[in-house]
Order: sequence, then structure tokens, then C-alpha cells
Amino acid sequence: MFNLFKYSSPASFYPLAGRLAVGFGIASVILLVIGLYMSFFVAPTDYKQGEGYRIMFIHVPAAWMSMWIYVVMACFAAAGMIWNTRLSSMMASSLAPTGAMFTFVALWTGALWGKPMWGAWWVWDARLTSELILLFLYVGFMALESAIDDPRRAARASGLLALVGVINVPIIYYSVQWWNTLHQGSSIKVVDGGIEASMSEIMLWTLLVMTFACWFYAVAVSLSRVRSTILERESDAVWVKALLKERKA
Amino acid sequence: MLSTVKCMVMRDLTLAMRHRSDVLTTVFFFIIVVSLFPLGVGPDAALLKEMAAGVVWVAALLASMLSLTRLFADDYNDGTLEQLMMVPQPLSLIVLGKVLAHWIISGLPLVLMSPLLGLQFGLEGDELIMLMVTLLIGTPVLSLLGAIGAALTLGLRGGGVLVSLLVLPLYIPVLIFGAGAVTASAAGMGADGHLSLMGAILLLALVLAPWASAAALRISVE
Amino acid sequence: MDKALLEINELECVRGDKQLFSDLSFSLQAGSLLHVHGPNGSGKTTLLRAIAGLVLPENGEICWNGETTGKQKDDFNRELLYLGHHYGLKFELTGYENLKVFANLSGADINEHEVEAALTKFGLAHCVELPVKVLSQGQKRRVALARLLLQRSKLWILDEPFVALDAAAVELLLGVIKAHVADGGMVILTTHQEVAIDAGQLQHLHLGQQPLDRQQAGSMPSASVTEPH
Amino acid sequence: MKSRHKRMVFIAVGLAALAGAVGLIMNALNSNINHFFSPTEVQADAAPKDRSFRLGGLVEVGSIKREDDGLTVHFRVTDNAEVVPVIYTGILPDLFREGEGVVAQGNITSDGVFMADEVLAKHDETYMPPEVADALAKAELAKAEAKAAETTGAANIQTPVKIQEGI
Repeated sequence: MFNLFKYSSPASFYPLAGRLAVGFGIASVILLVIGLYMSFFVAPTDYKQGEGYRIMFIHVPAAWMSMWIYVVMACFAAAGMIWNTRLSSMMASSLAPTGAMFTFVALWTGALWGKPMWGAWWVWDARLTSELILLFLYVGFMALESAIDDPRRAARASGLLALVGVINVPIIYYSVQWWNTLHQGSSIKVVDGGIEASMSEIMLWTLLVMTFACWFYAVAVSLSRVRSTILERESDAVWVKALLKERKA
Repeated sequence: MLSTVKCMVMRDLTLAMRHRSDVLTTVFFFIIVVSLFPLGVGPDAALLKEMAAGVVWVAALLASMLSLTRLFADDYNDGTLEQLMMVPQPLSLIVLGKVLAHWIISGLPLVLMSPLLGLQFGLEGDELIMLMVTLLIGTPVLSLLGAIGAALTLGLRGGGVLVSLLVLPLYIPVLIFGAGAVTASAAGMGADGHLSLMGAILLLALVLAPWASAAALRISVE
Repeated sequence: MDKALLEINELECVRGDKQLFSDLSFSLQAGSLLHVHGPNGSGKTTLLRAIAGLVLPENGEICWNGETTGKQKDDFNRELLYLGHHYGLKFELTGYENLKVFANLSGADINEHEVEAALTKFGLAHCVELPVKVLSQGQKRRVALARLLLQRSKLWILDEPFVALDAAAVELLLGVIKAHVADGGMVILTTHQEVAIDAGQLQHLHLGQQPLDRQQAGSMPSASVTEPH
Repeated sequence: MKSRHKRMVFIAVGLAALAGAVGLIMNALNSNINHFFSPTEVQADAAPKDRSFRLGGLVEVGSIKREDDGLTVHFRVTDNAEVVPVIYTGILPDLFREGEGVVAQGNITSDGVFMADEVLAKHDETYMPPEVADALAKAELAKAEAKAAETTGAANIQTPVKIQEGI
């Protein structure tokens, strides 16, 4: 059995995070190359939108990741607040910049897609507005964390904010169903326990490959970010000093 | 439990009455911001009428924001906040009392002023009533959600700017449905949907916000 | 009377990245007074605030009546009175209004006569109806201290209570503390002033003897408790 | 005991508020906050006369007419029940086609013509290669023919039926 508790201390998590980050980084690059090739050359032209629809292969994974990372971040924040574990709070704060980046990408690619198809860069419909709020929440999280000097207070305060903001995620997800918006509905739906996609199989595969590429990228980047946070926060600890001495030698 | 809330409301209202100028500042800020719009966009009656709900709502948002930083800061500075955290009552009730007082001081005057400002923008009868109703439901939400931000940023340098960064995104739904209700009713459609959504937001905020603010205060006072 | 009401087990507190103390354990029973000593920055105030529930300790637990205080916050708070560096008073309110608010929130119903009696005891007979802001520093401190007489709390935590008090007031406060301890109450206090405190079972706690690295901590105690004599 | 009692009251109040909120949200979803009006609503005078609003529906097949300047377009928006004529001057989005979804922002004139300031195309969440779309359309056609043949089977009419799928 994999012992989770062994790795919940920063000292033993640090080397593990290093190995995982490299693994996920390589996997994400490979998937990204395959995914991009499939997006541009393998996936067929759409019957209605022509070639323009291909932006979906970056837009949809980015939008998914923006919401998913927020949920994961809030879970880490909650764990950090409930069990007072330093590592969870560090994970939460290292996920935030990646989440904000994906939100930003989702909004921008959405605008680039919207202009030719809808005829507008931006419309104030429920999906777009709630995604914009998500970006603000990420920014607020990072701003609050950096404004507080005491790391413990910073982690707990920003964690609480992350938990408050979680209410926005289902609103983003269901906005296209609840309101009659300009934004189209989800192409992949869970219907009667099974998953139903209203796109051709090869398009779906391309989308999935790109999603996993983004996902692994997020894992790799936030793990390497958490490593530097660990070094920074634990700079007084004996093992960090030993490690730094070792590196210098 | 109700006596706790009542005691806090009375205390904060007494304090506000001894500092009446603070209350007036918020109201005048509201009036000035609303009055700036016709000067900025020009006196086109049709345009102003269309904008009215949005302008009054945004101004209410900003005015409520302005008074937020003081919600806990005074008590924090003179040490009464930590004393309040050590009374044998749930902290969330104390927060609820303070928020209620904050609304009476800074939200209610805006609700009462709004018809007057609506008239400036050419709103009539039903629209004015709808504007008041939405503000009546919406401004308590502003105070409740704002309390979370105020509690999180307590004692931080640049807390005022930070509080707006944290709280304004949370205000967006209230703004959309509040201004939307007025526009919808002016367009002759029912505003039921908007009003019930605002009611739902108010109920949720009433339950969750004092609890979240209390947690935030415990973190910040440490 | 031998049962310990307040128990501190392996308490560790951290400020920023700096560890103030760790593995701190002691217990206090009814009718005793704990005098906390230590240089500036040794964590005296943090310890008192941690016991009062204002600071979340990094490790360890604080038990009242055999249960952690966090689980019975309301019950513990009813027994607790903490007076810190701040007066905890609203300057715009009168002494009476200030005291009344806290009495109401503690569930105690007090009338003007009781408040007057308490303030008179601290030599502030004429100040009941004056806003606190017009009083001097020492007088403000006394108004805050009047809460000791009005709220019947068992555990008093006093952080530097003698600051800004004149000799007569110091004597007066000492008398109040002694009476409280003799009555089966408990007091935890810090002070930099040379005050001869001797009441009930007297314990001393010395903080900050060895500054420690976080990783080396654990076995070595950074604080010592002298048993009651 | 007392604090447990208090907690029960808290939980009860919380649940009651939650139930109330859910009820209100359901009510709101039922009353459907409109982001745009359908032609039926416009013809029933539900849309505002004196201010700008959004009109949503499908571009009626065969209704698009361009004026000589190449920029002004006349078309009709339908919801398969009622029809509203629209006039728009400007560049149209790629997906603006007959039979496709459209959302237009503008005012309605006294003679019932919608003067659009902005025209947006609404597309659905279906993506497929053109061949598949063709095949699907053919299958649809065949199905409809079979149906037509069935209903008019007795008359034995063989003329192909041109299907105009509305949505």
C-alpha cells in the first residue's frame, strides 16, 4: 500500500514531487505534440464551422482545467484548514497561478472563437460572465495570499476565500443549461450513466488527448512550484540546510 | 440567541449615532456617484432612463464597499473585537449583529434615497418601486458578503483596495439580477425570476456569510 | 480540590516561521496563580492568547475540565476573562455602556448600581456616565479592570495588568486578585513590574530559556515550570 | 447540553434557509429569465416597444435578401410559429446562414420591422465532418421519404419530398 501519510511531510514529499514533476512534464509534452498534430491534421473539418472549430481543442481543455483546478485547489485549502497541514496549503497556493492561466486562456481562445462564429469577441452571457468571475477569484486568492506576511495566516485566509468561491464552479458549469445563453451547451454529457458526445469519435479523442496534456502540464508545473515553496518556507529546517549544502558541494 | 444579535446591533448603532458624519459620508458618496453619470454621458433622457438601474446599483455597490473597511477595523484596533470573540456566544451571531447594524447604517439610507435618484433619471412609478425593492433585497447581501472580505483583510496594509478585489467579484450576481429586475419590469416583463434569485442569494448569504466571516475573523485576529 | 481544571499538553506555538515554544505542559487547579516570566519575544503574550483561544496553537491541546477548549468554546468562554494590552473599550461609549455590553453578552444581567459599585471600588465613582475617551490612561485601564468584579469568571488571564496604574491602584488590583484566588478562582498573569505577588498556590513559568531550531526541538524543553511551594 | 441545543437551532435555521433558497431558485428557473425574445413573444406584444431588446430564433430559409450596397441585409427570424422581419446593416458572422440560430439586438419599429444593431450567430454543440453531416441528412431524408411513402402509400406517389429541417 502506498503510504500517504509518509508523504504528507514536506521533507519526504520534496524528492517525490521532484520525480513526479519530471514524469508528468515529459508525459504532457508527448501528449501535447500528439494532441496538436491530431488537432491540426487528423481531426476532420467541421460541417458547419469549417476549420475555425479547431480552436475548440485548446479552448475546451483550458475551460475544463480552469474549473477543475479551482475545485482541487479548494479541496487542498480545506484539508489544510481542517488538519492544519502545511503541505496542503502550499499545494493550494501553487495551483492558483496555473488555474488563473487556464482561465485566461479559456477566455481568450473563447473570444477568438466567438468573433468569427458568433460575430462578437465578447457577450455578457452567463457562461462568459461566470468564467470571468472565476478569473477574479483566482486573482483575489493570489492577491490576498501575497498581502499577508505571516505564512500561516496567509494560507488560512486565502484558503477560506477559495472555499467561498467554490460556489461559482457549478454556476459556470450549469449556466448553459439554466439560462438560455448564446454559448452552446456541453458536447459531452453524462446521460443515464453513460457518456454521450455530440461530436465524431476522432474529434473526441483529440479533445481527450489535449485535455490530458493540459492536466499533466498543470500537475507538473504546480509540483515544481510547490518544491520551491517548500524550500522557501522550510529554509530553517535541518534537511533543507543539508540539501543546500549538498548542492553547493 | 436573538438577544446577542440585538445587543450587537444596538451597540453599533449607538456608536454610529455618536459619529453621525460617517453615515452621511456614505449617503453623499452614493448621491454624488449617481449624479456624475448624467454629467459624463450627457443629458439624453432615453439613454439615462435605460441606464438608471445599472447606475444606481453600481453606485450602491461602491458606497457599501466604501464603508466596509470600517466594519471590523475600529473594533480590531481598540481590542474590543478580541473581547467579543471571547464572550460565551457564537461568533457568527456577533458578526450577524454587526452586519445588520452596518446595513442599517449604510444600506438602508441608500434604499430610501434611491427613488429620488431614480426620478433624476426619469424612472416612473412601478420602476421606482422595483428599484427600491431590489435594493432592499440586495443591499443586505452586499453587507453580508462584504463582511467576509472585510474580515479577511483586517489589519493588512492596503486593505481597502484588497477588499474591493475580493468582494466585487462576489457582488456581480447581485448586481446582474438587481439591475436586471428593474430593466425587465421596465420592459413590461415580469421580474419574478430575478427577484426570486435575489431572495435565494439573500437566504444563502444570511446563513453562510456570518459563519465564513467568523472563521475569517479568527484567522485575522490571531 | 486537587483536580486540575486547566491542563496544557505539549503546546507548541509558532509566529511567522519562528517557533516560540514547544512541548509546554503544565496544569492549574482551582485557587492557584500562575506567574509567567520571560524576556520580550519569548512568547508570553502568545501563550496567554493561545489559552484564551485567540491563537491557534501549532500543536498540543488546552483542556478545561478534561475537554479541549475548542470543543466547548461557549462553556469555556463563560469561565474566562482575558485582559490584554488593549483596553477593549469603546472610547465613544461611557464606562457603564461599555461594561453593560459585555455583561449582556456574557449572559449576566447587571444594573447601574453594580457597575457603580465596581467602578467605585477602583476609585472611579464619578466616571459612570462619562465617555471613556475623556478619561486618563490609568482610568481607562481601571474601567477595563472593573469587568473582573462584574463578570463572575473563574479563570482570569491578565497580560501586563499593572501597566499605567499608580501605586494605590496596583495595591487595589493585587487585593482583588488575592481575593479571587482565595475564593477558588484561577489567575494567569504576566508583568514586568516588580510586584510582590503571593496568593494561593503560586506557580512560576519561565519561557524562552533556550532559543531553539524547529527540527532540534522536541526533547529539550524550552520552558520550565516550578511546582507550587 | 445548552450548547448542543444551540447547535440544533443553528442547523434547523440553516436547513430552513437552504430549503427556502432552493425553492426560490426553482421558481426562478421556471419563470425563465429571458436573455432574448422569441418571434412569438414579439408578435404577442410581450417585447418592449420603446427600448432595445434581443430577438432570438432561426433565420427563415429563403428569406435572406441583400441590398445593392452589399451591406444591408433583409431576413426573417422564425421560431417555427411566428415570423419577424429584420433589417441589418453591417458585417455578418460566418455562421449566419439560412436555417441557423441567430440573436439580434435592436428595436422594433411601429410597422413591426426589427431594426438590428448587432447580429450574432448561435451555434449548437454538435461537431462532425461534412461527409457525416451529408450522410446524416441523407438518412434523415430517406426516413422522411419512407414515412411519406407510408402515409401516402395507397396513392403510390413517388415524387421525392424536399425536406426543410427547421432546427
